[in-house]
Amino acid sequence: MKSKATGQKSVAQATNTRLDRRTSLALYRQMLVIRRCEEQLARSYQAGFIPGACHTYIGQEAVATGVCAHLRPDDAVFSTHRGHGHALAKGVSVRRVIAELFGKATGCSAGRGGSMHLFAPEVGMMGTSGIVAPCILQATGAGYSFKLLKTDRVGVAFFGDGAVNNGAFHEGLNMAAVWELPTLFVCENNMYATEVPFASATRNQDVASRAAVYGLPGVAVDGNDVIAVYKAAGEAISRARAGGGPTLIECKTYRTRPHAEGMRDAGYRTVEEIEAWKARDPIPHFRAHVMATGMASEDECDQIDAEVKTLIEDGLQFAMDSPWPDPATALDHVYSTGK
Amino acid sequence: MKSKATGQKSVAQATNTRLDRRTSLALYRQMLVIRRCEEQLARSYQAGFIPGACHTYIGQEAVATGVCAHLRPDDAVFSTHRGHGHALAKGVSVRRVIAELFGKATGCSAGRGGSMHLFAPEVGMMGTSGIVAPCILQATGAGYSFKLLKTDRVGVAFFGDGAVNNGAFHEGLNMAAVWELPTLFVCENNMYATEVPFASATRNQDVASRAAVYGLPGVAVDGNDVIAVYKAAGEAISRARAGGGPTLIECKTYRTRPHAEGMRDAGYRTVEEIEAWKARDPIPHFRAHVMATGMASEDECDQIDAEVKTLIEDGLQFAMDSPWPDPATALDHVYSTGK
Amino acid sequence: MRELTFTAAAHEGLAEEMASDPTIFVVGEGIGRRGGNFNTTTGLYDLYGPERLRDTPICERGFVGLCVGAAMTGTRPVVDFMFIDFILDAMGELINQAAKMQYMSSGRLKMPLVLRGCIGVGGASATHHSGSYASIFVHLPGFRVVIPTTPYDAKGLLKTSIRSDDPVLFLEHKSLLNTKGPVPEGEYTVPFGQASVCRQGTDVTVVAIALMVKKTLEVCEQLVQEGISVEVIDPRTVAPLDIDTIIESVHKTGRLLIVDETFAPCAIGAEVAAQVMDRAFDDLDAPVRRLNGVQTPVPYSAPLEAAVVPQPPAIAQAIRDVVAE
Amino acid sequence: MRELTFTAAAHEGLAEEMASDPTIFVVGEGIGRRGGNFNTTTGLYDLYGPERLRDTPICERGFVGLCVGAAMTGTRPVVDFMFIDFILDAMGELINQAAKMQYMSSGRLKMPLVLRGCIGVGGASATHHSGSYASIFVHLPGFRVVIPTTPYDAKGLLKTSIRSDDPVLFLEHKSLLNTKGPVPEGEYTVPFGQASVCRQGTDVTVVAIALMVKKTLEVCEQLVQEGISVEVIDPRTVAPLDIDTIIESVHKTGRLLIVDETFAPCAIGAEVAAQVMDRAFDDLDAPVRRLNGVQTPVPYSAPLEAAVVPQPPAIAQAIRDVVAE
Ligand SMILES: Cc1ncc(C[n+]2csc(CCOP(=O)(O)OP(=O)(O)O)c2C)c(N)n1
Ligand SMILES: Cc1ncc(C[n+]2csc(CCOP(=O)(O)OP(=O)(O)O)c2C)c(N)n1
Ligand SMILES: [Mg+2]
Ligand SMILES: [Mg+2]
Repeated sequence: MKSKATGQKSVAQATNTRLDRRTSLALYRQMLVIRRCEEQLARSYQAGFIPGACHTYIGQEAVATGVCAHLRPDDAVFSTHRGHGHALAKGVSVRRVIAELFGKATGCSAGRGGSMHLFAPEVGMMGTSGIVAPCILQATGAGYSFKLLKTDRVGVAFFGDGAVNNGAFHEGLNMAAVWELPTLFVCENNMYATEVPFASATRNQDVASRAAVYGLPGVAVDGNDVIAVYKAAGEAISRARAGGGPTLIECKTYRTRPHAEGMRDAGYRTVEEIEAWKARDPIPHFRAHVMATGMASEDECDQIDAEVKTLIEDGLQFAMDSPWPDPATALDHVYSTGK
Repeated sequence: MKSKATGQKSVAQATNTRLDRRTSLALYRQMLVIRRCEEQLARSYQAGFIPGACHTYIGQEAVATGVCAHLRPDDAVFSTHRGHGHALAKGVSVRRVIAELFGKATGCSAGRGGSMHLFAPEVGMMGTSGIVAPCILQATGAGYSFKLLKTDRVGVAFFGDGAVNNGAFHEGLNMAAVWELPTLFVCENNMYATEVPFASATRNQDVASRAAVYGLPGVAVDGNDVIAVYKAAGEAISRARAGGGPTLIECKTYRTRPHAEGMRDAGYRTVEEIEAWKARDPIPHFRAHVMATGMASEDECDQIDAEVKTLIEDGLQFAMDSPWPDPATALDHVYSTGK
Repeated sequence: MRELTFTAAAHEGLAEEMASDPTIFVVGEGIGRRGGNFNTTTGLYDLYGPERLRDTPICERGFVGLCVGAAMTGTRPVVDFMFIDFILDAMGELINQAAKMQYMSSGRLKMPLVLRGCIGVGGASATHHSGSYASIFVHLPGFRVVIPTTPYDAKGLLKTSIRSDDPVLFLEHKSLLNTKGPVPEGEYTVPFGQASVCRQGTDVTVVAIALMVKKTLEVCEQLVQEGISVEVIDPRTVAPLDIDTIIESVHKTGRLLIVDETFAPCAIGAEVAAQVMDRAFDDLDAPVRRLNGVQTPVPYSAPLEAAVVPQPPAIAQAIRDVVAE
Repeated sequence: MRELTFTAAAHEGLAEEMASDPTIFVVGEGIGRRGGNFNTTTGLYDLYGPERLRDTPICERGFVGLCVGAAMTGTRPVVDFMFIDFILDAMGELINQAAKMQYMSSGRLKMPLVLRGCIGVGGASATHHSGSYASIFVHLPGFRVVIPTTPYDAKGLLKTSIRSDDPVLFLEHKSLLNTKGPVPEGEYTVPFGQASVCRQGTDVTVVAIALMVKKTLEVCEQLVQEGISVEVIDPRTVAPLDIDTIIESVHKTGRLLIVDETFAPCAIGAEVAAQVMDRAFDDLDAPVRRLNGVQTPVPYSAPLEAAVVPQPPAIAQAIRDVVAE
């Protein structure tokens, strides 16, 4: 069993690890797609195009990016209310994400879901959820299927610190450990559940340490360091594919925007804290790393930035132009038989 | 925080601790009352006087006895399907326990409950439960009340190893720890949940070790050693009364009869295992200790045995003679207003 | 009389009860300093601190179970679910524990437990934040189920709920929270089991639930123009249900429609229909009709969301249809 | 034809399906080597091992959530709850997750999930082992609810349940488990949504649920002596509900009684009554009546237990009363 200490050591290693150019640029690009898409969604929310909730992933992009870089379309991701980043990183197009938040028929959930219900099983995005914690159990179940079916596919749950004190965490991790399921548990510990600090919800804020209780490896990584996440997830996913069972990865990170658009940003946390984390923004940090290591020039990075800008503009236009769902379809697919 | 190691040391200490004569005889008597009452219930079950389930506590008497010896009637105990021993130790009379299992109007639940629903709030027996695990949360809630009401009362949950992998364990212990509630969690680890071995339900069978995860003290004791249980519970309850918060005590013990009367005893466990534990029977062991330490002579012990025998015979006769509940009362007390 | 919003009126009820009874405490996520996602507890933390305004981890089952134990031992918990959808993880603690403790203890235990949260379809809340679930708690013994629709009732019924020794579901439709209405200054309560006849009429009785009361009242004037006089009844509490008031009205009108945005099967409308048939069959000039939301999870997008719950034109049409029979 | 018990017939159905589809697995407590508290899986562990007969920790929410995820990813879980009462901790996973996945994914996901367990009052099981809860799942969209009453139906409907891509509640009344009945040797299934007319009659229709089918049939001969001819309908699946068969019968008899041991409010009886009134008002010669268990937790002691559910004399009397109106 890997100890937390080992896990932390692997962070240190990770930042020294050099990824190849191709991987690096892909990670950079993916984080930027998420960031720009979220920024666009925040603007669209303010402009009134998003009728429901909108929880952005800004500040946490390194997590989804670093983990999903190892996943294939037939691996299964189960996510939360803060799931845009997971969906994008798992391969859902910007078009279909924006269109979904707009409530359009072309959205990845055909307008049925919005921000908290992004479904694209064709690329292994098995859904985000408006309820905290079920994703943990469902990813465990995906692991169960993949083991029973004798494949090397993996199930991945993304969840916040808020889910850690929920019974589903306890039950899910225990079952995954005792049955050695190919499941990856990714906790994005951003220190708050809405406005309630993690510190007031538990005496033990060290999430990775909890893995040992169930008998699975627990690793804590800097969730704002995409290389660290990439490295830890890579190890865990290889182990899972090889039959080595589940892993818990705690990514220590921060959301720099309010819990949801339209909510207040501070009050429950200090402006200094927010600023300190903004200074640790995973994207410029990694961009600088990419350039410093000579993997890409500033021009090349700018080029990616421009492509991403176009991609988001295209996605927005697509969402704007898309039709509304037909009310006559409101009753479709409640049952498998159609009725 | 007390470590598990400390906890185990306190076991060792405990067996060397000499209790006073009065306490010792009370513990002996209490264990014997439970044992003889259970034996009677088993016989009555076979004779057809108990229409529903009957889960005996035989082999585990030291746990309820050692813990409840420290409790006052205004402390609150919440228990499980295997709760006869807890009820008796908390002060419910043999008469009312036997009558309840017989389904008589004079039973502690007026015949409404049977084996799995023993209620006597007037002595702090807040109920046994046919559902595994809610007792953990309810005892946490009692702790919440007692703290809010600024009393020194404590809430106590008894539960089996089977409840440990349930989300209620996780949620309850976390809340009790973070809010420092006067609650005692007593896990009776008898190694099986019905016929499923604890070893196949989790990779971590060391229940006491789990306390650290939530930031509360965890202690493992020999649950067949009433002195060890008495000592550990005493410390934990004093701490709780003094505002020092909750404790988890794991009592390693064994049920020597089937899960419930009428079920098979072996098949899922070996006869050797059962016999080995029978050899560790808490009652003769403690009787020998009492005599060896000169606290009571064999005659005095025999005298207690005889009193207990009479008590059980009286309880049985009482149950036999008691009336059935009046069907016209079946709808009473669904609501506080009576309607 | 002064006007308050539904939220402000309910808040006042909670604040008054907490001031007079120190054994009341509230648990929920963000109900401490934050004052609640729906401003249910604004300002109370400053008065009463964390023990009585307890921010919880996200463990609905856990804190409901805790509150069950607390209610058994001398305190009076109020669970603030924010959205009532989050109650589902706590169903075991409610159905098998809270609802049965008084019965199993032959009344020696009480269960003063309030379970409050927002219900209803609206505002693109999507399928995990649009539930109601009232009918489930009506089905099962042991619960009181309160669905106020005016600020006056919100305050008066919340006070009654907090004082009740039974587990009470207090369900607040999110589209009613900002509606205003008269609320007197002084102390008052509204009892359980008394329906309110919101509008007198002679041709047809409409029993409407939650937001549907407002939507039904909106179409009544139009129907008067058409010569249809509608009596509108808001049960206010669906357990206990004031069936007498409904039957009295049906005795007068001979026709009954139940409008409820939740799912039809085995719901309040079916229960009212069955009871009215049972007790007033001969009064009925036409079959009792129901108008419900459609049998599907609640979708997000506006055109879909609007299609799954009764809208005023559909309500008006359903009333016309019942009258035409 | 050979006779099997209800349990043996259902077991055969499960065994056949597991033999033909390796993606089916069962989870539950003691369903591995032990073969299930109610012998639901006897012998299957030896054939298929722990991965397909999975003994679980006592974490109903957890293993139901696991099965939801499994059903989304290519396998076909069967959850064996032993007693259906234990389903309550998993309500969130069922109502908000299992029942909504197909809808939210516009049919791209399937949810082949069977939830089986024993229901019903009897044998001094007391309040935590006597529940039914069918009406809750009928109320909510997304579920199939199956309540077989004969060995033939138990096998045929379990096979249909396992093959269904919807979440199915498969509810087995514990007092029916040992009843015997004919079961053919060869392959067959029983479709959802087809009621069975267990007894033909002309004076009154009785729709009975679960054990009440048997109890009702027991009194029919006596009633014939009294000149009352009873038609007894067993819906077999209550979601979907075969209302057409019921209405056809009421068209003939003009009278309807629903007998269900579970709580009356917002239950299947109310739904049947409301639908029959809605669609066959003019056929009714008397109001539809319901006979249900009383609205209380289930007590343990025999005299109390017998008092809370309909017994044959009460059923006979309710039938006489409906006919007399
Ligand atoms: C079961 C449940 N309870 C409450 C909520 C309301 N809620 C939505 S998000 C949230 C906080 C989640 O915090 P965390 O898991 O840390 O994720 P983060 O928002 O920080 O990404 C809460 C309480 C919910 N969605 N589900
Ligand atoms: C929630 C729930 N699931 C399943 C059961 C069925 N059941 C009754 S006792 C039991 C085993 C309990 O084991 P444990 O907690 O170790 O207590 P023990 O019987 O060993 O004293 C089970 C599974 C139940 N009562 N409640
Ligand atoms: Mg968080
Ligand atoms: Mg055990």
